[in-house]
Amino acid sequence: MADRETPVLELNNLRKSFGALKATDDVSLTLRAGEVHALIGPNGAGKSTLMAQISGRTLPDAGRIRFQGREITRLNEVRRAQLGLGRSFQISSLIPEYSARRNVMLALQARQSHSFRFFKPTLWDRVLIEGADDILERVGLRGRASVPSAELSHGERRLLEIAVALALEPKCFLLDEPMAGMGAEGAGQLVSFLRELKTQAPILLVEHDMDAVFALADRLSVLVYGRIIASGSVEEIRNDPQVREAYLGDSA
Amino acid sequence: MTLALLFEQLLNGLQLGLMLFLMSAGLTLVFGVMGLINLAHGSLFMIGAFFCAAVAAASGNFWLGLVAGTAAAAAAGALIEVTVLRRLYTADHLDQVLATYALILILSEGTRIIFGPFPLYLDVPASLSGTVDLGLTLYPLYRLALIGFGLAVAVGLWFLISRTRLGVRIRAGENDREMIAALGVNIRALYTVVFALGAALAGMAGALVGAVQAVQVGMGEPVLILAFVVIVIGGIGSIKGAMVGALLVGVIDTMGRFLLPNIFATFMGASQASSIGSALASILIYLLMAVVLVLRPKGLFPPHA
Amino acid sequence: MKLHNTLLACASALALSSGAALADPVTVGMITTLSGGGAGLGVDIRDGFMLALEMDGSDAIHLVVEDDAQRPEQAVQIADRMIQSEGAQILTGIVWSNLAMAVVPSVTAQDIVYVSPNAGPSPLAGAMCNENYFNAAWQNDMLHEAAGAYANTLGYNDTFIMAPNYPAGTDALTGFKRRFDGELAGEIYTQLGQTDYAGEIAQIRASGADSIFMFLPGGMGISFMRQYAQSGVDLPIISAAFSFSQDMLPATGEAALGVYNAGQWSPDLDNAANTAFVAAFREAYGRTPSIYASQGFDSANLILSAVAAADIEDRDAFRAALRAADFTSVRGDFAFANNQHPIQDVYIRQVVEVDGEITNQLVGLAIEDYVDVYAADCAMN
Amino acid sequence: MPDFTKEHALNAVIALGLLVVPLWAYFAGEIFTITLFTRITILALAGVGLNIALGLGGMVSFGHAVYFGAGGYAAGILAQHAFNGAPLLGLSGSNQMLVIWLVAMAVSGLLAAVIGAFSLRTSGIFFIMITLAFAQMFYYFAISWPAYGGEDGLPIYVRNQFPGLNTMRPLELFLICWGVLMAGLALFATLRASRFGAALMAIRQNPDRVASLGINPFGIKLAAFVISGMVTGLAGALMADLSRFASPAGMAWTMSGELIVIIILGGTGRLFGPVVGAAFLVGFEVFFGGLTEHWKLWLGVVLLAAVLFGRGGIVGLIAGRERFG
Repeated sequence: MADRETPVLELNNLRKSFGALKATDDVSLTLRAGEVHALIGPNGAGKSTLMAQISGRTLPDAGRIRFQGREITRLNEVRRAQLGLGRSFQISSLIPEYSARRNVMLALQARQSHSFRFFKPTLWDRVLIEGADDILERVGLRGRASVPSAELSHGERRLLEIAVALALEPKCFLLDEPMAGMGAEGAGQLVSFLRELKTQAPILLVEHDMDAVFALADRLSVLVYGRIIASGSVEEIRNDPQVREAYLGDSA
Repeated sequence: MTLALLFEQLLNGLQLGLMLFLMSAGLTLVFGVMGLINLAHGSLFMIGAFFCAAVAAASGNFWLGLVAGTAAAAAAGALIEVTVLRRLYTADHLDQVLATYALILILSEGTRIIFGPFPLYLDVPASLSGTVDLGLTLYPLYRLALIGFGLAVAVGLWFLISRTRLGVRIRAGENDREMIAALGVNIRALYTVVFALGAALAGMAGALVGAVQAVQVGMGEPVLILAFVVIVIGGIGSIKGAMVGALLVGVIDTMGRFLLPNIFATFMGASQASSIGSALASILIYLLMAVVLVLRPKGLFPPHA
Repeated sequence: MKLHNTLLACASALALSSGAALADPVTVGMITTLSGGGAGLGVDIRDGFMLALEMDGSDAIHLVVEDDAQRPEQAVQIADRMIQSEGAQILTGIVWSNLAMAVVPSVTAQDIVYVSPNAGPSPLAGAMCNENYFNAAWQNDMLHEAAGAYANTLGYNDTFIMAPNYPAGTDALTGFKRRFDGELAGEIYTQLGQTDYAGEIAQIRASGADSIFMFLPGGMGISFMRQYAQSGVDLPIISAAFSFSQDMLPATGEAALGVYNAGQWSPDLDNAANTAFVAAFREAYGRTPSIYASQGFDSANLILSAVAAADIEDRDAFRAALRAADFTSVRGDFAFANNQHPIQDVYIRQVVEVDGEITNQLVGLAIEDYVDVYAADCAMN
Repeated sequence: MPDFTKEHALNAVIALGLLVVPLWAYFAGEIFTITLFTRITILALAGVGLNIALGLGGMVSFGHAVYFGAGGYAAGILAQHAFNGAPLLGLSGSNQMLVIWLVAMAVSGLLAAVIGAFSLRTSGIFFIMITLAFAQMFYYFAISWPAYGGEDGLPIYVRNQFPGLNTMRPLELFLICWGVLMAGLALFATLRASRFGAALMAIRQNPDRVASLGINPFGIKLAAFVISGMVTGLAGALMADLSRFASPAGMAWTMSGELIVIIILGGTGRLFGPVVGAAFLVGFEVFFGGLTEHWKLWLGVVLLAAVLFGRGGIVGLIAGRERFG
């Protein structure tokens, strides 16, 4: 585990505009080892844009991103993923025709960075198969391993997203609304699972489900119109008048 | 090499470019609005030429033929849109390629059955035959008319799209399909009209070009491929891009064919230079396309998504 | 198909036992172009060939005709099918040199006889000449050489020459230059299948030439002539018969009037066989025969003469019968050189309008008893 | 390990049928049937090549004819230099099929690498048009460059040789082509089952997802595109030997269209899809071509029906949808 003092992920003064719209406006943020840092904010606050910049899908106009002390601002998505940024998607984004098991196997193969193997059949590859089944067991999808992901229920797909993120054994998880579309029971299970997950690597969590956020987060940042208006512990944020006015007031 | 020759070649390039624009405009419009890649666009060009030649021969009037060719292509376009293509707007590009490839086979063989295996020839209308003195050089009046005609259609198209109700809907369709359906525009009818408009432009180009060339089955495909190059260069979905791309392709192709052999002749034998020069000239526009793609992968004027 | 083959097998067994006297037909496969821009040539070759069979009246030849659509790979396939499935022993009909180059060498290597009614690519006349290959038309260079020779006669001194950029085009310009003594005002190669000649016409206009030699076969020639007529350039044109044959003249129209073109045959060529041929062709098909029709007609008569004289199964005898060329050609004197290509006279024709029909008329003799230059490279004698 | 499915049974029947019919034809004296089946195997191999790019990787290349044509020219040019003894880039030509195959694959692979490097920067409709345009560029170059026949194409006077066999005999040539097709199919099956194939097929379905896993879609796609071009190029070399002719028409856009048709009719991404598609296309041409000269019209109608109503091609129709384990 990395030194507790250096943040695993560090954003400095990130800016991104689309025309006149400032989607990301001078955002700085850190994610430390062993914590869950939740990013909240109303719809259209720029959370997805920010996540895209962290994962490398889009590049910021200005500012810097460091990952494990290394400058990654200009690296593309593939390189960042290879360094250990594990991302799940807001909208389930799996390989639709692949079974749950193959989705996880693909992630395992990606982690081992051995995709240029032309001859050995994966379906006989015990390392991949058993590894995938172990992970599916952990998220509770073992029984659904051979079902194509397109045929899984919405909640199961969210779990599979987590399983894929797990398989990458990332140095940090970027989870984009993992609770979306889960029933109350499923959400509860997921919360306890994520609590266990953060011992493996820190989590940057974007989430609308406030119960889950307050249950999981060690720290919170509130994003409104592309700016972080407050950052701190759950208690601090609950009591921050600016947040109450700008955000919690809205949602109440 | 004289100024007169350069000037005449420039006019030739311009004329080729404007005819390519008529082809490309429909192709790019159909892609921009419906997201459809239509390989059978060249067949509509051919249909326009055949109907023009047949009607002009029967009536002795070229202009009647031109109207008939344009109308026949528009009708054929509307027909294939309603019967086949409408089902393919949401399909992937592969299905579109295959279906429109099948349409080429059907339309080409159908034309062969109706008009026979021999080429038809269409005379330049008497009022436009002969040459005009442009000072620097003599130039065929008909080709000059083609330039004027192409420019007029381009202006008309610009007016249609930027200044009329139909144009507003077309532009809306390019940006957001659900939106205009929600606004109560009959989107099916709109698509048929747009497709028929593109087909009419292709048919008109076929009829106009038919009077200087042979009208035969298969005449559409070389033009189709040039039109692809044009819209890839210009940016798929952009009318402005189609115009710029068409003029670039027309002028560069014409100039390349004439200048390259001359350039090569300065350092090698005349027949060798001519032979190698024209071999290279034939790939010049594809090289242009590759260069544009390296610099601007979405073409020169990508329409905003 | 099976039954058909068995019948053929029986027939040939019979032929072996009883000799050629028993009139079982020899299967002749005709691969020619019946669709696309070059269809006119193939149709005329076929019609001329069939007319000869009809006039002969015997059942000595069973003709199978297929369209190659001017595609070499298609022609190769048809040749395979005709030999392997139809049992053809003689092939003929190919219009285009590139198709001939694709088909002929492998066909002759299988000991099948090939009689060319049109194409005469130089390798087949020279180093690659073959005892099974007979050319009843001309070697490719011949008409262009004749045009070059006659351009001297006409006093042309500064000629602009052009042809499509493909081997037959290169050969055409080489052939013309071989006999032409004047200067060249320009030499350009166009794209094969090109339909727009505005650029070339502009260069001709600027070149200050006194005349034009061009070789643009099929639809290319029609397109060029029609555009040329509209261009305001008015230089005399000399060419080979290919762009001014009877099948193309109606489409080219008045634009072609006055053009000189070289050919080994003309509808008004004065000999009895030709007069009969032209009359019979007009009667049968309602149009004036083209040079291609005359070549198809001659090819058929050449084959008929050999089939009558020898058994096809005895290849040596059959080849000797073909080599004798014991038939009356509509072009007048006809004999084979050592490379089994014709020795013949080449005339100059001019496009004229007679009784409302645009046609060719003889104006002179360009070369007498022509033998192509490649014959020297042919090992046969 | 995957179970023995209906598709496996179908594949076995096709592979054997493809072998048995020409053997029967040989003893029945139906030589032309052998030639037809040789054509089928070669077109199928070309289709197997395209199937790697299009079926597995979802890359709709509308310019695969360029590799087919290039393979043919490799065979034609090497054979010509072997025939006339003129050196080629300082080396001698060759009339050995094994040498020619290697060269054909190298040349078409190199072409695919260059074209792919440009074209794979784009996707969707751009990719389709750009591959088409690049193929046209090489096509026009081939027809206007007179050194190797230009528009006339390049005849191969004597079929190239294969150790121990007489390639001039139709059956022996067929057996060579059948063997190469089986090898091509084995390559396809192996690739599809490999880690590489897993990544490639995933990229077809969701390239963004694959990138977020840390796999570079461009690299995988380019590699697949090159392998695809090589297999199609090999088929081109065989076709040149079958017709004893290397043709620029092999590079024409209609050939690219035909290859796509073969794959879609047979079943996109299915192992034996191209074989079934090629057999259908050749059979259709022979049968309907004998009935009417307008058979292409009917081919168009069948194709249209296949797109509008028949998903999954003939293999899909018989063996059902494909499942990925």
